Amino acid sequence: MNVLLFGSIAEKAGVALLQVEATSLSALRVELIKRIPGLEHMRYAIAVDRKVMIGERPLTGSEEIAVLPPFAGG
Amino acid sequence: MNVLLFGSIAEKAGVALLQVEATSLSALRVELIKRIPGLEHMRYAIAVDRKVMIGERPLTGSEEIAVLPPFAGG
Amino acid sequence: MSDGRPHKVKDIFVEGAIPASFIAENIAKHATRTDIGAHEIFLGQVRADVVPSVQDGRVQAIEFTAYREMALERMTIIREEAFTKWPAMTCLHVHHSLGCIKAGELCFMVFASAPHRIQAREAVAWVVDRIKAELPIFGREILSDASHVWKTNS
Amino acid sequence: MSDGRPHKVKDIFVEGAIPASFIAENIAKHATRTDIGAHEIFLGQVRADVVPSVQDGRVQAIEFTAYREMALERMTIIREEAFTKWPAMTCLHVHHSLGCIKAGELCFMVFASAPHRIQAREAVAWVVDRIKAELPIFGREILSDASHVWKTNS
Repeated sequence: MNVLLFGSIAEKAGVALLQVEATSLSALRVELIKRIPGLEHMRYAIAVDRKVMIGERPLTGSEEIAVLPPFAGG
Repeated sequence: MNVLLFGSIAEKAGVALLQVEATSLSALRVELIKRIPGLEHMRYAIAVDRKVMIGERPLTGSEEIAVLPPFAGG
Repeated sequence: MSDGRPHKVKDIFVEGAIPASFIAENIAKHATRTDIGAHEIFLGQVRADVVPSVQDGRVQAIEFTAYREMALERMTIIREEAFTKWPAMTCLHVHHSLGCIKAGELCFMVFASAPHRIQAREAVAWVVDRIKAELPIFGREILSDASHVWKTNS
Repeated sequence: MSDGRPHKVKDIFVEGAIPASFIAENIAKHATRTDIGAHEIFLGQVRADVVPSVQDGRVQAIEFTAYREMALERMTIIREEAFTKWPAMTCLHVHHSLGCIKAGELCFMVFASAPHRIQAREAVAWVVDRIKAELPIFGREILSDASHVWKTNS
């Protein structure tokens, strides 16, 4: 699945888009920490289909996934 | 002393300035009711030297007196 | 921006409606003050209210008058109190129209700037409420049939 | 003004700083709405903050980026909730800059109009706070030495 990266997280990863295989949110988290250096020390949220998700849920692969650093609007 | 009139009170009195003799605020009130038709039925405040005064106080005649209808600024 | 500080009596009154361009100029002047993070602006606009006591009565305009000297004295006190309550506030600008202001036109502006939004937001709300309650400004509402009623802040 | 009503997804993003003249045009458009009595406007301006973690570090500009689709979806929800909470509100306009905005320039506007001031005031405060907390907008603060830090709303 496509994973969109933003702000400081895109900077750390060096890219704004990752291709990741994961069938659940927790599996995705594990995969992201492997792929993005230093992510485990950063504050971030994961959005699934444009909604911030907390906890566990299955993923089919058709979702729009995004990794979001702290917001700075306004 | 000079008494400044404003808004609806100046309209009722037909003038914006009255000459009144009064040695206290209560005497001034009595005089104003004689001189301004319908004042007894209106809401108003009296300012002495640009401050709204409640109750009684003596007047020397050198004060700046104003009769103020309800405020409508903003 | 130094004229936004307290301690001198500033004339808040302008003859006629406040043009939108005047507000834009006021905003633009603050670009040099890079310690500002937030502007809060309140604008009063004349409403074409229906006046139920008059048949077909609708406000066309308000003619504002004021007891200028007392209004400016009260405004100076309110301004000083505002800077005491919100010491981080960078500046505070107040303007009120005198004369005949038509429905849809602007008659009142309170504009506060501060490093952070809470100070500017609270100061504007407080200053607007104080001005409406305490400044001797009077409004004659001119109705469609050329009669008039006197506006009263509730 | 009909575009100020809820229910469609509006693009709040503008490329570059928000010019003061744009705000003036926005204000002037409301002159035909004579049911409006109050406008409340919040403006965010880029602050030249000192960044203590960087020697002589001072913010020169913020480069804003956003997860546009999610931001516009969230904004549509916030807008609809605002009109539910303040049904008398006449219109609500929101703009946020993307790209590089220099210190002293405007990057954010929330503009509410209503018959009475309380509705406009409360709606602007609430909408500003919701946007800061919920819209996926990111800010890269460019410092005097060309290094950068990432801005975080606290």
